[in-house]
Amino acid sequence: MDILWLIPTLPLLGFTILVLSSGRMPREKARVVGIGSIALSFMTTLYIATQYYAAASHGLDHGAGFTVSLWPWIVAGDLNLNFSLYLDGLSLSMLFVITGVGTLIHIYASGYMWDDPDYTRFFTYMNLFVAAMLMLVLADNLVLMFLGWEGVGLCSFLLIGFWYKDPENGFAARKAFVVTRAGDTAFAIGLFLLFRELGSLEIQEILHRATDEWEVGANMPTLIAILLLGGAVGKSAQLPLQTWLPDAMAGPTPVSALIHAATMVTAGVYLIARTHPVFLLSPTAMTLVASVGLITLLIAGFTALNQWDIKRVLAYSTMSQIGYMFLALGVEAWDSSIFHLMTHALFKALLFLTAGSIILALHHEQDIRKMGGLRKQLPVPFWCFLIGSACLIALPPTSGFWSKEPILLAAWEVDPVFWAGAVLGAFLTAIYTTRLMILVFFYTPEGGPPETHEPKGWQLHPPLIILAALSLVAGAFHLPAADALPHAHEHHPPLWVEVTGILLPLVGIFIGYQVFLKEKWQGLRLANQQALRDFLAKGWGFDWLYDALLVKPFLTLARLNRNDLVDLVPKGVVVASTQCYYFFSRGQNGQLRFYVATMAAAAIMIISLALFT
Amino acid sequence: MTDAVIIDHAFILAAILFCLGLTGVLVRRNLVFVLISLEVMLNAAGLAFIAAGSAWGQADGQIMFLAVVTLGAAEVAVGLGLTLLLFRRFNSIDIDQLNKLKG
Amino acid sequence: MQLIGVIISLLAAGFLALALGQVSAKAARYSALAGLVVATVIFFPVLMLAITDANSVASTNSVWLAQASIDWIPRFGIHWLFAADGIAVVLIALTLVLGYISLLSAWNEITERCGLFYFCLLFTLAGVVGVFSALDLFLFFVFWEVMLIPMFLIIVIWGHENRYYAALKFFIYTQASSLLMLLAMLVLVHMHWQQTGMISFSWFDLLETDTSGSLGFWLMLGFFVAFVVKLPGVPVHNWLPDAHTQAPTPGSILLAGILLKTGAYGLLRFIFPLFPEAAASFTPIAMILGVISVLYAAKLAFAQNDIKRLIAYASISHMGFVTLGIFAWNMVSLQGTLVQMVAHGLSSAGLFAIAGLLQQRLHTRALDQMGGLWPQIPRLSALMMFFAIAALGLPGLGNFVGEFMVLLGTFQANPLAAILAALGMVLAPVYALIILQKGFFGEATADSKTSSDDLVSHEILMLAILVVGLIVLGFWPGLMTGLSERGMLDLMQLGIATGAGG
Amino acid sequence: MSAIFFYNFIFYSTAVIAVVATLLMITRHNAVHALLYLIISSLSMAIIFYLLGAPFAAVLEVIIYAGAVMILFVFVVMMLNLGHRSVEQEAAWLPAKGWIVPSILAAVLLMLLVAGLGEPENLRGVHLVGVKEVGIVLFGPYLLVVELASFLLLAGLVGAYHLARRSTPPTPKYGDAQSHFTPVSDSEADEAATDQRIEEGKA
Repeated sequence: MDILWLIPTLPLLGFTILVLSSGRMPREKARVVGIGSIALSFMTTLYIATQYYAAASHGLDHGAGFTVSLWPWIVAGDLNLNFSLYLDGLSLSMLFVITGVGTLIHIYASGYMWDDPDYTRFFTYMNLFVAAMLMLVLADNLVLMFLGWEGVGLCSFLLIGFWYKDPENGFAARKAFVVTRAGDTAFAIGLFLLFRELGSLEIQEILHRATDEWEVGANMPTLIAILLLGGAVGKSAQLPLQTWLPDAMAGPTPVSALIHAATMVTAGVYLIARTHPVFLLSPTAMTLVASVGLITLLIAGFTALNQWDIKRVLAYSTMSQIGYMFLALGVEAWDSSIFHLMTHALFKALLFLTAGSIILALHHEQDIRKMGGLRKQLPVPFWCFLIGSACLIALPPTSGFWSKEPILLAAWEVDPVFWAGAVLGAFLTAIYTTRLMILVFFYTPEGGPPETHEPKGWQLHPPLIILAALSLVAGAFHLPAADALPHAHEHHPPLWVEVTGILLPLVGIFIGYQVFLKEKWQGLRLANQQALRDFLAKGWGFDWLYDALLVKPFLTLARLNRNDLVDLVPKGVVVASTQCYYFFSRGQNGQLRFYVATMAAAAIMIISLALFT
Repeated sequence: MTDAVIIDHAFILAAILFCLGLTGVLVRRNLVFVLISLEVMLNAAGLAFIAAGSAWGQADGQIMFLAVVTLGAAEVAVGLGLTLLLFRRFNSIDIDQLNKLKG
Repeated sequence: MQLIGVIISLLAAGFLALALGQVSAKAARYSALAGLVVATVIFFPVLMLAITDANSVASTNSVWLAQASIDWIPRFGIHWLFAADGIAVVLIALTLVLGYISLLSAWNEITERCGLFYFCLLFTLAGVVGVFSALDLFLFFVFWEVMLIPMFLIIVIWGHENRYYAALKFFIYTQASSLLMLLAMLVLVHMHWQQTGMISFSWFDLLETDTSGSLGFWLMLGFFVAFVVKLPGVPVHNWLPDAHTQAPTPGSILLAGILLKTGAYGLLRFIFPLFPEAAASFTPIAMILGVISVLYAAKLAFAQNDIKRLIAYASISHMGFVTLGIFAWNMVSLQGTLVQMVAHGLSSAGLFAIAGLLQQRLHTRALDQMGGLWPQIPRLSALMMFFAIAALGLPGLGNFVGEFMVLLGTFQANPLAAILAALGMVLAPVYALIILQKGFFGEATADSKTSSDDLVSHEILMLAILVVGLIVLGFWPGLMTGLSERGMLDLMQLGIATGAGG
Repeated sequence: MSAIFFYNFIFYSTAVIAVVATLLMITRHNAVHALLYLIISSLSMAIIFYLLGAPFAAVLEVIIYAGAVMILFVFVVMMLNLGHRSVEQEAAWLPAKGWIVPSILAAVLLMLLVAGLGEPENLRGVHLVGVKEVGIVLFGPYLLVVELASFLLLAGLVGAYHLARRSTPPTPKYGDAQSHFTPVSDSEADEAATDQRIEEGKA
């Protein structure tokens, strides 16, 4: 178990090799290093998993974790943090997701990015990203998790702004970094509060002390839970801080697949799952988490309906699926939310990668209005996309069904409103997924399907196929996370609840089929309400709101005060002294009589002073 | 009118003459007139000394008057010398010519 | 005795460089390097002593390493009192490292009058080492002035377009405030003499004076102003942007790297220990000042077009954290302040070095004339990105550790100030990434295609030292905080003698 | 009773004469008229001195002021022939409104001085202080004053002699070759040149 530290260091090693070579390394070597480090890390994860199960099988109680302490990190006064990694069921399952899906995406990316001039730089950032994500997941204390947390934010900035020639990407990258950084600050303040209240930042210690020092519903755990939620919301692009995710699609597609679908955006879910005892202590925070999830779920659903860029549709669908995970956390369905996280990572990565190969085939065309009828030209992407959408809609046999159903049932258990919202969300998902499927593959525009060139390179298709297979089979996996998290109590809602849960997506598919392929019921397409469509398309106007509320005032304030008002003080002193000089020099006008007059006046003043005081 | 009032009035007279002299100095641009007014001011000062001396019955007043007179004499001598120089230099004795020292 | 040795070797090298300057620039350069090497060799045993001291759990010998005291003016109780505890050792080490860095950056940037330049450089270094190790208030003041004049000369002679204005402003600000300090010092000594009947300028004796009254408050204020001007706190900060934009690169490395630290060191060493009650009552105001300088300077940094001016405002924002940390006065925030000082020293030295290299290549400092430099000079741009990211406080690098510990400590003393300062963490990326976006990404502007050959070997060496320093500070801060642990603990006890800070 | 009345009458009439004479002296355009009024004023002062019991001072006043100083003035006025020629010039130099400010100043000073005087009661009456007393005191404690007076007069003498001596060559005016007899007069151009040079220096 003590080679646990090897998992984050391998990608870090890959990163350092690529950085030090700095451009002198040819593509083939860079590819080998890039993929090799992640693959090796995946192998070590498997080896660790075997050891974990071996230990778990003979008697060790499942939830207990292993800590590997490396060196004392920050030691000052009563703050005592050391660089130590912690492994338990939850982090092991996250390891599977990150390294597994990560390897597949890296293989795909090595083909996808082949003709890009900055090939080595791409893999440098990807390796750094995976290292930071692994550090986040394996961190034993919250500050080390914060290190991974910010490292991941930095890499998302670097990778979104990868094609730096176009300033738009640069703006999107900076927006992502600043918005997530706002969330991180909330997280940091939560840390400070935790340290002041509980005197330590080690995760296990905090969870023990929290449970026995605070009683349920006290306002301190609620405050800390809300602050931690603030951090999670920033990173997982949930309600208040979700505006950066759609713009993050400016990065290359493998990046969107790895970061903005499988790993980084789930960091928030991991944080809440990891610190669940604190959340359990405050019911208000739990309802808040659930409602944030629910509202984001619906907003993203509606917006996805009106998007024309294939990657933005997938981005909003990611946002809504993570909304499901937050909802699951909120209704204490801990293990099903992590399970949904895993399955979502698989099928969303699949969807993004297939979208990538479609874009590659159409010479970087991302607008679905210009696509259509690609069923024949791109068979493999077509079938993979089909499977991915099936999982997304949560049709019964696929893994999507096995992970989303328990969430709906748990939601019903806690509050029917949550359930109703979730089911509506599922219905919306069905509609926009079928819309996407039809517009891209089935519906043939007048001019016939656009010509495509089949992208060469063996790396593209195998990962798709593996992912497709996995997302079909994943429903049966039993994640080790289930042991680390408290077991959700059995759900036994009335039958009609389960049936609607399954039927509504089918109805959604049917409606999608009618509207988009058969072009009937056009009224439904909100064709005429252009204003409403624009409002929905722009993510319910949050972008505009934040712009007007924060960005514009800051810019005007900065422009107004470009050279520092305080600087005027010394300049003012200089001006004042020159003015005095001119005023008094007029007094010396050389006229004798003027001088005598001033003498007389002075005499008068002195005498009157002497007399009257 | 008692003697004391006389002394007081003498002082008032000295003050009046002094102020008249001062006005003369302030107004005139011709150096000679300035000197003349100066003489009057000195005279007024001398009067004040004499009046005080006689009020206290001591000779100090008159000695101070003597000093004032010598001062006046010396001052006039030098003043008139300067007037000549001024005249030779600027061909007029307007003291406003002398403003080379202005700021 | 080693401390006096270090200072004397630096001064001697300075005069040697001045003499050899007439002969040849190269000779002056190498003599300066020799001086620095000798100084480091002399300082090395003290560093070793501190390291062994830190590792041994309960070391017996006193906190003060290398203490030396020679009578200077016995009548007033002034003597050459040099002593360095953990804190001073760390800061002197930083000074020597940055001495090397500024020497390397001056290798081919300074061409005319090299002798005088190296003379000024080494004098400033000697002055700073003197400030960090002097424990006699009078001697401290002397070194405070010795450090100022050569720096003024460096800006005036080798500066850029309106260097006179900048140098004069720098000089007037620092000089005026240090006179205030002198006054406060003398009154303090007088107070001490009245209370104990013994005249002495030594820090150890002055610790005993009871400075609880309102006079104590004013004396503390006198010291505080001098140090806040040097460590630019907001109301008196506007000499720094001008001084930095006009100073030559080695000058701004020295200025940002170590001269700002003397202000912070002064706050640490003189404010709380000598005036515990006054400092405690002054804490809320100082906290507000700290928060304002963090946020206000960050906002200003964003608006700047001149790259050096932007980095200067960034330094003010980082130094705002130092003020917060010191006035929170508990072990976490104090160690955090020291880490922040060292990390800021390294990262701003890096940023200024690169700004200087850019100016050599593009002959401009205006950000809007740069653009798309990444393809032409990838290595320089990569290093600039590293330092910009260090400046915005990415965990894993020195700045984050410093800022986090300061905020953690300040949260215990004054939660509101900590939360507001935490907003500084949001503003930091705004100004740090602007440099990358305007300067290095985006479309390549016409003139940025001119002579922009990538880094030369000795430039890479210079920046590599800083990169390694920041990474080591980020992952193993223990190496450095261990050194200053005992010194800081001892200092903190003095500060809380009668109920100061948190 | 008549002696006191007579005494007061003379005192006040000479006081009025003195004030009027001085007033007229200031306002005259012609220098000689002003001088004559000055002589009248100093003579009336002499009378007042006498009335105040200071006969020695009265005589001195007449001899030195009325005598020597006025003669000097007349001599200078004649030398510069300031009489009629400069009357219209005086008129030009003395605008009516020029009087306002100085007279206000003088009036205010006058009021202050008068207000400054104490109540007359505590002053004792007029005492006669004869020449003998003055002589004793002069050469008693005030011996030093006499010496100083002589220094002063010597200085005045030398000063006057040096300043007014004709044969000193006129101070060279920026190197122009003026013959030393004709009075040096600054032409406007020359004046402008020097000012201009000063301006350059200052800028």
